[in-house]
Amino acid sequence: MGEPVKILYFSWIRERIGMGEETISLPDSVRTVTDLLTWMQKRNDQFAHALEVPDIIRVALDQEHTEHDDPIGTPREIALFPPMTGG
Amino acid sequence: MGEPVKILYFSWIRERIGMGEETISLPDSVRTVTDLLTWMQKRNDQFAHALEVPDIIRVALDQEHTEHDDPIGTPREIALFPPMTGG
Amino acid sequence: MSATPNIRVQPEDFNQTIEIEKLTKGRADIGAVTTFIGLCRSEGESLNALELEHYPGMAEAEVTKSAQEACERWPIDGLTVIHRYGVIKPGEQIVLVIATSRHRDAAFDGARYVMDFLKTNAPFWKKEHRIDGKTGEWVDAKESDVDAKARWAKS
Amino acid sequence: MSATPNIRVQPEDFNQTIEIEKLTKGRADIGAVTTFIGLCRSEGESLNALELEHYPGMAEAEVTKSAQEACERWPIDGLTVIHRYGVIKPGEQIVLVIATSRHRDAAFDGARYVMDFLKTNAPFWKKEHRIDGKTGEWVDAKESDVDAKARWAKS
Repeated sequence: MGEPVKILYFSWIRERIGMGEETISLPDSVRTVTDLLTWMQKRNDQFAHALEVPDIIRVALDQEHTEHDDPIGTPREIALFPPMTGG
Repeated sequence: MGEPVKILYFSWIRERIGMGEETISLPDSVRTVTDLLTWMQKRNDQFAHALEVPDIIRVALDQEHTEHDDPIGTPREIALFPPMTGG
Repeated sequence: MSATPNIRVQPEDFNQTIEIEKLTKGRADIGAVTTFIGLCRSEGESLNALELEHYPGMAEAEVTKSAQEACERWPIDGLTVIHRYGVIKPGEQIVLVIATSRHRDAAFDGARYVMDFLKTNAPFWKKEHRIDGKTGEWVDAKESDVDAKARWAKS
Repeated sequence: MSATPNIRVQPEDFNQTIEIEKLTKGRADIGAVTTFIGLCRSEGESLNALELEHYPGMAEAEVTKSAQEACERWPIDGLTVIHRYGVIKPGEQIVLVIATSRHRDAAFDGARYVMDFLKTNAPFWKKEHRIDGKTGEWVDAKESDVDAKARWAKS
Protein backbone atom coordinates (compact mmCIF):
# COMPACT_ATOMS: atom_id res chain seq x y z
CA MET A 1 0.00 0.00 0.00
CA GLY A 2 1.18 3.50 -0.84
CA GLU A 3 0.88 6.75 1.08
CA PRO A 4 -2.65 7.97 1.89
CA VAL A 5 -4.01 10.08 -0.93
CA LYS A 6 -7.02 12.41 -1.01
CA ILE A 7 -9.69 11.34 -3.50
CA LEU A 8 -12.39 13.76 -4.64
CA TYR A 9 -15.65 12.83 -6.37
CA PHE A 10 -17.85 15.25 -8.32
CA SER A 11 -21.30 15.48 -9.87
CA TRP A 12 -23.25 12.22 -10.26
CA ILE A 13 -20.19 10.16 -9.34
CA ARG A 14 -20.22 11.89 -5.94
CA GLU A 15 -23.97 11.29 -5.63
CA ARG A 16 -23.77 7.61 -6.54
CA ILE A 17 -20.81 6.96 -4.25
CA GLY A 18 -22.45 8.96 -1.48
CA MET A 19 -19.45 11.06 -0.54
CA GLY A 20 -17.43 13.91 -1.97
CA GLU A 21 -14.04 13.16 -0.51
CA GLU A 22 -12.03 10.50 1.26
CA THR A 23 -8.41 9.76 2.06
CA ILE A 24 -7.23 6.23 1.34
CA SER A 25 -4.14 4.24 0.45
CA LEU A 26 -4.10 2.63 -2.97
CA PRO A 27 -2.78 -0.93 -3.41
CA ASP A 28 0.54 -1.22 -5.20
CA SER A 29 -1.24 -3.02 -8.06
CA VAL A 30 -2.82 0.33 -9.08
CA ARG A 31 -0.27 1.60 -11.58
CA THR A 32 -2.40 3.34 -14.21
CA VAL A 33 -5.64 5.32 -14.29
CA THR A 34 -7.38 2.27 -15.72
CA ASP A 35 -6.04 0.16 -12.81
CA LEU A 36 -7.48 2.75 -10.41
CA LEU A 37 -10.94 2.64 -11.97
CA THR A 38 -10.95 -1.18 -12.09
CA TRP A 39 -9.95 -1.38 -8.44
CA MET A 40 -12.48 1.30 -7.40
CA GLN A 41 -15.34 -0.49 -9.16
CA LYS A 42 -14.81 -3.53 -6.96
CA ARG A 43 -14.91 -1.65 -3.65
CA ASN A 44 -18.72 -1.86 -3.24
CA ASP A 45 -22.01 -1.59 -5.11
CA GLN A 46 -22.03 2.23 -4.98
CA PHE A 47 -18.63 2.44 -6.64
CA ALA A 48 -19.62 -0.28 -9.13
CA HIS A 49 -22.71 1.79 -10.09
CA ALA A 50 -20.83 5.10 -10.25
CA LEU A 51 -18.06 3.69 -12.43
CA GLU A 52 -20.09 1.22 -14.49
CA VAL A 53 -19.02 2.92 -17.75
CA PRO A 54 -15.37 3.58 -16.98
CA ASP A 55 -14.61 4.93 -20.46
CA ILE A 56 -16.47 8.16 -19.73
CA ILE A 57 -14.96 8.75 -16.28
CA ARG A 58 -12.39 11.55 -16.20
CA VAL A 59 -9.55 11.29 -13.69
CA ALA A 60 -7.41 14.24 -12.62
CA LEU A 61 -4.11 13.76 -10.82
CA ASP A 62 -3.10 16.81 -8.79
CA GLN A 63 -5.68 18.82 -10.76
CA GLU A 64 -4.33 17.80 -14.18
CA HIS A 65 -6.41 15.91 -16.73
CA THR A 66 -5.16 12.42 -17.60
CA GLU A 67 -5.73 9.72 -20.19
CA HIS A 68 -6.72 6.29 -18.92
CA ASP A 69 -3.39 4.69 -19.83
CA ASP A 70 -1.39 7.32 -17.92
CA PRO A 71 0.58 6.12 -14.89
CA ILE A 72 -0.85 7.09 -11.50
CA GLY A 73 2.48 8.20 -10.07
CA THR A 74 2.39 9.62 -6.54
CA PRO A 75 -0.17 12.41 -6.52
CA ARG A 76 -1.36 14.22 -3.41
CA GLU A 77 -4.88 14.52 -4.83
CA ILE A 78 -6.94 12.42 -7.24
CA ALA A 79 -10.34 13.46 -8.61
CA LEU A 80 -12.95 11.39 -10.44
CA PHE A 81 -15.68 13.15 -12.40
CA PRO A 82 -17.94 12.80 -15.43
CA PRO A 83 -17.50 14.81 -18.65
CA MET A 84 -17.67 18.51 -17.90
CA THR A 85 -20.68 20.70 -18.70
CA GLY A 86 -19.62 24.20 -17.74
CA GLY A 87 -19.82 27.35 -19.78
CA MET B 1 -28.42 61.94 -73.72
CA GLY B 2 -30.44 60.08 -71.09
CA GLU B 3 -32.62 61.39 -68.28
CA PRO B 4 -30.89 63.49 -65.62
CA VAL B 5 -29.45 61.29 -62.86
CA LYS B 6 -28.21 62.22 -59.40
CA ILE B 7 -24.52 61.43 -58.87
CA LEU B 8 -23.03 61.26 -55.37
CA TYR B 9 -19.31 61.40 -54.51
CA PHE B 10 -17.82 60.30 -51.21
CA SER B 11 -14.57 60.46 -49.23
CA TRP B 12 -11.45 61.56 -51.13
CA ILE B 13 -13.29 61.32 -54.45
CA ARG B 14 -15.67 64.01 -53.19
CA GLU B 15 -12.73 66.10 -51.98
CA ARG B 16 -10.78 65.84 -55.23
CA ILE B 17 -13.82 66.59 -57.39
CA GLY B 18 -14.80 69.43 -55.07
CA MET B 19 -18.49 68.55 -54.75
CA GLY B 20 -20.59 65.88 -53.09
CA GLU B 21 -23.50 65.74 -55.47
CA GLU B 22 -24.67 66.81 -58.90
CA THR B 23 -27.45 65.97 -61.31
CA ILE B 24 -26.41 65.39 -64.93
CA SER B 25 -27.41 63.55 -68.06
CA LEU B 26 -25.09 60.81 -69.21
CA PRO B 27 -24.27 60.40 -72.92
CA ASP B 28 -25.78 57.36 -74.59
CA SER B 29 -22.28 55.97 -75.09
CA VAL B 30 -22.06 55.25 -71.35
CA ARG B 31 -23.38 51.69 -71.22
CA THR B 32 -21.29 50.08 -68.48
CA VAL B 33 -19.70 51.15 -65.21
CA THR B 34 -16.32 51.21 -66.95
CA ASP B 35 -17.79 53.48 -69.64
CA LEU B 36 -19.01 55.82 -66.90
CA LEU B 37 -15.61 56.05 -65.24
CA THR B 38 -13.83 56.59 -68.58
CA TRP B 39 -16.24 59.37 -69.50
CA MET B 40 -16.03 60.97 -66.04
CA GLN B 41 -12.22 61.04 -66.12
CA LYS B 42 -12.33 63.23 -69.22
CA ARG B 43 -14.68 65.86 -67.77
CA ASN B 44 -11.93 67.97 -66.19
CA ASP B 45 -8.68 67.84 -64.25
CA GLN B 46 -10.44 67.32 -60.91
CA PHE B 47 -12.28 64.27 -62.20
CA ALA B 48 -9.12 62.99 -63.89
CA HIS B 49 -7.28 63.23 -60.55
CA ALA B 50 -10.11 61.67 -58.52
CA LEU B 51 -10.49 58.74 -60.89
CA GLU B 52 -6.86 58.28 -61.94
CA VAL B 53 -6.87 54.67 -60.69
CA PRO B 54 -10.29 53.56 -61.92
CA ASP B 55 -9.79 49.94 -60.81
CA ILE B 56 -10.21 50.89 -57.14
CA ILE B 57 -13.27 53.11 -57.62
CA ARG B 58 -16.50 51.55 -56.41
CA VAL B 59 -19.72 52.48 -58.16
CA ALA B 60 -23.18 51.94 -56.66
CA LEU B 61 -26.30 52.09 -58.80
CA ASP B 62 -29.41 52.89 -56.77
CA GLN B 63 -27.41 52.01 -53.62
CA GLU B 64 -26.35 48.57 -54.88
CA HIS B 65 -22.70 47.62 -55.35
CA THR B 66 -21.65 46.86 -58.94
CA GLU B 67 -18.79 45.32 -60.83
CA HIS B 68 -17.11 47.44 -63.49
CA ASP B 69 -18.46 45.39 -66.38
CA ASP B 70 -22.06 45.69 -65.17
CA PRO B 71 -24.47 47.66 -67.39
CA ILE B 72 -25.44 51.12 -66.14
CA GLY B 73 -29.14 50.66 -66.85
CA THR B 74 -31.39 53.57 -65.85
CA PRO B 75 -30.69 54.29 -62.19
CA ARG B 76 -32.13 57.25 -60.30
CA GLU B 77 -28.93 57.56 -58.26
CA ILE B 78 -25.29 56.74 -58.92
CA ALA B 79 -22.54 56.91 -56.30
CA LEU B 80 -18.76 56.86 -56.72
CA PHE B 81 -16.57 56.08 -53.75
CA PRO B 82 -13.25 54.52 -52.73
CA PRO B 83 -12.93 51.17 -50.91
CA MET B 84 -14.83 51.28 -47.64
CA THR B 85 -13.16 51.59 -44.24
CA GLY B 86 -15.99 51.34 -41.71
CA GLY B 87 -16.27 49.09 -38.70
CA MET C 1 -35.04 33.72 -41.25
CA SER C 2 -34.60 33.30 -37.53
CA ALA C 3 -34.70 36.93 -36.41
CA THR C 4 -35.31 40.45 -37.71
CA PRO C 5 -32.12 42.46 -37.23
CA ASN C 6 -32.13 45.85 -35.51
CA ILE C 7 -29.93 48.22 -37.52
CA ARG C 8 -29.02 51.78 -36.58
CA VAL C 9 -26.62 54.23 -38.23
CA GLN C 10 -26.31 57.27 -35.98
CA PRO C 11 -23.91 59.93 -34.68
CA GLU C 12 -24.81 59.19 -31.03
CA ASP C 13 -22.85 56.85 -28.80
CA PHE C 14 -24.46 53.58 -27.69
CA ASN C 15 -24.64 51.50 -24.51
CA GLN C 16 -24.08 47.80 -25.02
CA THR C 17 -25.75 46.83 -21.73
CA ILE C 18 -29.01 48.47 -22.77
CA GLU C 19 -28.82 46.92 -26.23
CA ILE C 20 -28.13 43.44 -24.83
CA GLU C 21 -31.07 43.81 -22.44
CA LYS C 22 -33.39 44.64 -25.32
CA LEU C 23 -32.51 41.29 -26.88
CA THR C 24 -32.57 39.15 -23.74
CA LYS C 25 -35.01 40.72 -21.26
CA GLY C 26 -38.07 38.68 -20.39
CA ARG C 27 -36.97 35.62 -22.28
CA ALA C 28 -35.03 32.64 -20.97
CA ASP C 29 -34.46 30.72 -24.20
CA ILE C 30 -31.22 32.53 -25.06
CA GLY C 31 -28.05 30.75 -23.99
CA ALA C 32 -25.40 32.79 -25.77
CA VAL C 33 -24.71 36.48 -26.36
CA THR C 34 -21.72 37.51 -28.46
CA THR C 35 -20.92 41.21 -28.54
CA PHE C 36 -18.36 42.98 -30.66
CA ILE C 37 -17.37 46.59 -30.05
CA GLY C 38 -15.07 48.44 -32.41
CA LEU C 39 -13.23 51.35 -30.81
CA CYS C 40 -11.37 54.31 -32.24
CA ARG C 41 -7.65 53.65 -31.78
CA SER C 42 -5.05 56.34 -31.47
CA GLU C 43 -2.17 55.71 -33.83
CA GLY C 44 0.93 56.30 -31.74
CA GLU C 45 -0.73 59.27 -30.00
CA SER C 46 -0.80 61.24 -33.27
CA LEU C 47 -4.56 60.94 -33.84
CA ASN C 48 -6.89 63.62 -32.52
CA ALA C 49 -10.08 62.09 -33.91
CA LEU C 50 -11.54 60.03 -36.72
CA GLU C 51 -14.20 61.54 -38.92
CA LEU C 52 -16.58 58.92 -40.25
CA GLU C 53 -18.39 59.73 -43.47
CA HIS C 54 -21.21 57.49 -44.68
CA TYR C 55 -23.62 57.12 -47.57
CA PRO C 56 -27.04 57.61 -45.95
CA GLY C 57 -29.49 54.97 -47.01
CA MET C 58 -26.98 52.63 -48.57
CA ALA C 59 -25.05 52.30 -45.29
CA GLU C 60 -28.18 51.08 -43.49
CA ALA C 61 -29.09 48.87 -46.47
CA GLU C 62 -25.70 47.13 -46.63
CA VAL C 63 -25.55 46.52 -42.88
CA THR C 64 -29.09 45.17 -42.99
CA LYS C 65 -28.18 42.89 -45.87
CA SER C 66 -25.25 41.29 -44.04
CA ALA C 67 -27.32 41.00 -40.85
CA GLN C 68 -30.15 39.28 -42.72
CA GLU C 69 -27.68 36.91 -44.36
CA ALA C 70 -26.33 35.98 -40.91
CA CYS C 71 -29.88 35.35 -39.66
CA GLU C 72 -30.55 33.08 -42.64
CA ARG C 73 -27.32 31.18 -42.21
CA TRP C 74 -27.36 30.54 -38.45
CA PRO C 75 -30.11 30.03 -35.84
CA ILE C 76 -29.87 33.54 -34.44
CA ASP C 77 -32.50 34.80 -32.01
CA GLY C 78 -31.55 38.47 -32.01
CA LEU C 79 -29.11 40.66 -33.91
CA THR C 80 -28.37 44.33 -33.29
CA VAL C 81 -25.91 46.43 -35.27
CA ILE C 82 -25.18 50.07 -34.48
CA HIS C 83 -22.62 52.03 -36.51
CA ARG C 84 -21.77 55.63 -35.69
CA TYR C 85 -20.74 58.42 -38.02
CA GLY C 86 -19.30 61.87 -37.43
CA VAL C 87 -16.29 62.80 -35.31
CA ILE C 88 -15.11 60.07 -32.94
CA LYS C 89 -12.22 60.43 -30.48
CA PRO C 90 -9.64 57.77 -29.60
CA GLY C 91 -11.07 55.33 -27.08
CA GLU C 92 -14.66 56.04 -28.16
CA GLN C 93 -16.98 53.44 -29.62
CA ILE C 94 -17.55 53.16 -33.38
CA VAL C 95 -19.54 50.00 -33.97
CA LEU C 96 -21.56 47.49 -31.96
CA VAL C 97 -22.71 44.05 -33.05
CA ILE C 98 -24.71 41.79 -30.74
CA ALA C 99 -25.85 38.33 -31.77
CA THR C 100 -27.93 36.13 -29.46
CA SER C 101 -28.77 32.49 -29.91
CA ARG C 102 -29.55 29.31 -28.01
CA HIS C 103 -26.01 28.16 -28.67
CA ARG C 104 -22.66 29.86 -28.78
CA ASP C 105 -21.55 28.83 -32.27
CA ALA C 106 -24.38 30.74 -33.96
CA ALA C 107 -23.80 33.78 -31.76
CA PHE C 108 -20.06 33.85 -32.52
CA ASP C 109 -20.45 33.16 -36.24
CA GLY C 110 -23.28 35.64 -36.67
CA ALA C 111 -21.48 38.54 -34.99
CA ARG C 112 -18.24 37.90 -36.86
CA TYR C 113 -19.95 37.49 -40.22
CA VAL C 114 -21.66 40.85 -39.84
CA MET C 115 -18.37 42.55 -38.90
CA ASP C 116 -16.49 40.98 -41.82
CA PHE C 117 -19.08 42.04 -44.40
CA LEU C 118 -19.67 45.42 -42.84
CA LYS C 119 -15.95 46.21 -43.14
CA THR C 120 -15.80 45.72 -46.91
CA ASN C 121 -19.41 46.32 -48.03
CA ALA C 122 -20.92 49.06 -45.90
CA PRO C 123 -20.23 52.56 -47.29
CA PHE C 124 -18.34 54.21 -44.45
CA TRP C 125 -15.00 56.01 -44.77
CA LYS C 126 -12.65 57.14 -42.03
CA LYS C 127 -10.57 60.30 -42.19
CA GLU C 128 -7.86 61.03 -39.66
CA HIS C 129 -7.69 64.37 -37.84
CA ARG C 130 -4.20 64.71 -36.42
CA ILE C 131 -3.13 66.24 -33.12
CA ASP C 132 -0.64 68.50 -34.92
CA GLY C 133 -3.60 70.11 -36.68
CA LYS C 134 -2.62 68.79 -40.09
CA THR C 135 -5.38 67.70 -42.40
CA GLY C 136 -5.35 64.00 -41.95
CA GLU C 137 -5.32 61.21 -44.43
CA TRP C 138 -8.21 59.04 -45.43
CA VAL C 139 -7.68 55.60 -43.90
CA ASP C 140 -6.68 53.00 -46.48
CA ALA C 141 -8.79 49.92 -46.98
CA LYS C 142 -7.05 46.75 -45.83
CA GLU C 143 -6.44 43.71 -47.97
CA SER C 144 -6.88 41.63 -44.82
CA ASP C 145 -10.52 42.76 -44.63
CA VAL C 146 -11.16 41.37 -48.10
CA ASP C 147 -9.50 38.12 -47.01
CA ALA C 148 -11.66 38.05 -43.87
CA LYS C 149 -14.82 38.21 -45.96
CA ALA C 150 -13.58 35.36 -48.14
CA ARG C 151 -13.53 32.95 -45.20
CA TRP C 152 -17.34 32.81 -45.27
CA ALA C 153 -17.53 31.53 -48.87
CA LYS C 154 -19.64 28.39 -48.89
CA SER C 155 -17.79 25.42 -50.27
CA MET D 1 2.54 36.17 -24.14
CA SER D 2 0.63 39.30 -25.00
CA ALA D 3 -1.48 39.72 -21.86
CA THR D 4 -2.01 38.28 -18.37
CA PRO D 5 -5.56 36.92 -18.18
CA ASN D 6 -7.92 37.86 -15.34
CA ILE D 7 -9.69 34.71 -14.16
CA ARG D 8 -12.45 34.54 -11.55
CA VAL D 9 -14.59 31.59 -10.43
CA GLN D 10 -17.28 32.92 -8.10
CA PRO D 11 -20.91 32.54 -7.03
CA GLU D 12 -21.65 36.25 -7.54
CA ASP D 13 -23.11 37.70 -10.70
CA PHE D 14 -20.94 39.94 -12.89
CA ASN D 15 -21.36 43.15 -14.88
CA GLN D 16 -19.85 43.08 -18.34
CA THR D 17 -19.73 46.88 -18.66
CA ILE D 18 -17.53 47.16 -15.58
CA GLU D 19 -15.31 44.32 -16.75
CA ILE D 20 -14.91 45.80 -20.23
CA GLU D 21 -14.02 49.17 -18.69
CA LYS D 22 -11.28 47.55 -16.63
CA LEU D 23 -9.66 46.37 -19.86
CA THR D 24 -10.16 49.51 -21.95
CA LYS D 25 -10.23 52.51 -19.63
CA GLY D 26 -7.43 55.00 -20.01
CA ARG D 27 -5.96 53.39 -23.10
CA ALA D 28 -6.67 54.13 -26.74
CA ASP D 29 -4.68 51.35 -28.40
CA ILE D 30 -7.53 48.84 -28.30
CA GLY D 31 -9.61 48.62 -31.45
CA ALA D 32 -11.68 45.51 -30.79
CA VAL D 33 -13.59 44.08 -27.83
CA THR D 34 -15.31 40.71 -28.18
CA THR D 35 -17.56 39.67 -25.31
CA PHE D 36 -19.28 36.35 -24.81
CA ILE D 37 -21.95 35.84 -22.17
CA GLY D 38 -23.40 32.41 -21.47
CA LEU D 39 -26.88 32.53 -19.95
CA CYS D 40 -28.96 29.92 -18.12
CA ARG D 41 -31.67 28.75 -20.52
CA SER D 42 -35.01 27.40 -19.43
CA GLU D 43 -35.77 24.14 -21.18
CA GLY D 44 -39.36 24.46 -22.32
CA GLU D 45 -40.30 26.24 -19.08
CA SER D 46 -39.57 23.10 -17.05
CA LEU D 47 -36.35 24.37 -15.46
CA ASN D 48 -36.45 26.13 -12.12
CA ALA D 49 -32.69 26.60 -11.80
CA LEU D 50 -29.31 25.16 -12.69
CA GLU D 51 -26.95 24.16 -9.93
CA LEU D 52 -23.34 24.52 -10.95
CA GLU D 53 -20.81 22.37 -9.14
CA HIS D 54 -17.10 22.96 -9.66
CA TYR D 55 -13.75 21.57 -8.61
CA PRO D 56 -12.17 24.45 -6.66
CA GLY D 57 -8.59 25.06 -7.70
CA MET D 58 -8.70 22.94 -10.83
CA ALA D 59 -11.55 25.01 -12.31
CA GLU D 60 -9.49 28.19 -12.02
CA ALA D 61 -6.37 26.37 -13.28
CA GLU D 62 -8.06 24.99 -16.40
CA VAL D 63 -9.68 28.31 -17.31
CA THR D 64 -6.34 30.04 -16.79
CA LYS D 65 -4.62 27.48 -19.00
CA SER D 66 -6.97 28.03 -21.94
CA ALA D 67 -6.79 31.81 -21.46
CA GLN D 68 -2.99 31.74 -21.46
CA GLU D 69 -2.99 29.57 -24.59
CA ALA D 70 -5.22 32.14 -26.30
CA CYS D 71 -2.85 34.96 -25.27
CA GLU D 72 0.10 33.03 -26.71
CA ARG D 73 -1.68 32.25 -29.95
CA TRP D 74 -3.15 35.67 -30.80
CA PRO D 75 -2.07 39.29 -30.14
CA ILE D 76 -4.53 39.82 -27.29
CA ASP D 77 -4.27 42.95 -25.13
CA GLY D 78 -6.65 41.89 -22.37
CA LEU D 79 -8.58 38.76 -21.46
CA THR D 80 -11.10 38.35 -18.65
CA VAL D 81 -12.98 35.15 -17.83
CA ILE D 82 -15.57 34.92 -15.04
CA HIS D 83 -17.41 31.65 -14.40
CA ARG D 84 -20.10 31.40 -11.74
CA TYR D 85 -21.02 28.42 -9.60
CA GLY D 86 -23.96 27.72 -7.31
CA VAL D 87 -27.67 28.06 -8.10
CA ILE D 88 -28.43 30.06 -11.24
CA LYS D 89 -31.95 30.85 -12.50
CA PRO D 90 -33.09 30.89 -16.13
CA GLY D 91 -32.11 34.15 -17.78
CA GLU D 92 -29.22 34.71 -15.37
CA GLN D 93 -25.59 34.91 -16.42
CA ILE D 94 -23.24 31.91 -16.08
CA VAL D 95 -20.02 32.82 -17.85
CA LEU D 96 -18.31 35.92 -19.24
CA VAL D 97 -15.35 36.05 -21.61
CA ILE D 98 -13.92 39.35 -22.82
CA ALA D 99 -11.00 39.54 -25.24
CA THR D 100 -9.54 42.87 -26.35
CA SER D 101 -7.04 43.47 -29.11
CA ARG D 102 -5.91 46.01 -31.64
CA HIS D 103 -7.75 44.03 -34.32
CA ARG D 104 -11.00 42.12 -34.41
CA ASP D 105 -9.68 38.74 -35.56
CA ALA D 106 -7.62 38.22 -32.40
CA ALA D 107 -10.49 39.38 -30.19
CA PHE D 108 -12.98 37.02 -31.85
CA ASP D 109 -10.59 34.05 -31.98
CA GLY D 110 -9.39 34.53 -28.41
CA ALA D 111 -12.86 34.70 -26.87
CA ARG D 112 -14.12 31.72 -28.82
CA TYR D 113 -11.04 29.61 -28.10
CA VAL D 114 -11.46 30.16 -24.37
CA MET D 115 -15.16 29.22 -24.52
CA ASP D 116 -14.47 26.08 -26.56
CA PHE D 117 -11.79 24.82 -24.20
CA LEU D 118 -13.61 25.89 -21.07
CA LYS D 119 -16.64 23.80 -22.14
CA THR D 120 -14.74 20.52 -22.34
CA ASN D 121 -11.76 21.07 -20.02
CA ALA D 122 -12.89 23.16 -17.05
CA PRO D 123 -14.34 21.05 -14.21
CA PHE D 124 -17.86 22.42 -13.90
CA TRP D 125 -21.05 20.34 -13.91
CA LYS D 126 -24.64 21.48 -14.28
CA LYS D 127 -27.58 19.88 -12.50
CA GLU D 128 -31.15 20.75 -13.36
CA HIS D 129 -33.65 21.71 -10.68
CA ARG D 130 -37.11 21.29 -12.16
CA ILE D 131 -40.17 23.46 -11.60
CA ASP D 132 -42.23 20.39 -10.66
CA GLY D 133 -39.88 19.90 -7.70
CA LYS D 134 -38.42 16.69 -9.05
CA THR D 135 -34.76 16.12 -8.50
CA GLY D 136 -33.33 17.12 -11.80
CA GLU D 137 -30.87 15.39 -14.06
CA TRP D 138 -27.24 16.20 -14.50
CA VAL D 139 -26.78 17.87 -17.87
CA ASP D 140 -25.15 15.57 -20.41
CA ALA D 141 -21.92 16.58 -22.06
CA LYS D 142 -22.30 17.33 -25.74
CA GLU D 143 -20.36 15.67 -28.52
CA SER D 144 -20.57 19.00 -30.37
CA ASP D 145 -18.44 20.60 -27.66
CA VAL D 146 -15.67 18.08 -28.29
CA ASP D 147 -15.95 18.84 -32.01
CA ALA D 148 -15.79 22.56 -31.27
CA LYS D 149 -12.50 22.14 -29.46
CA ALA D 150 -11.09 20.14 -32.37
CA ARG D 151 -11.43 23.10 -34.74
CA TRP D 152 -8.48 24.79 -33.03
CA ALA D 153 -6.04 21.95 -33.79
CA LYS D 154 -3.00 23.41 -35.51
CA SER D 155 -2.39 21.91 -38.92
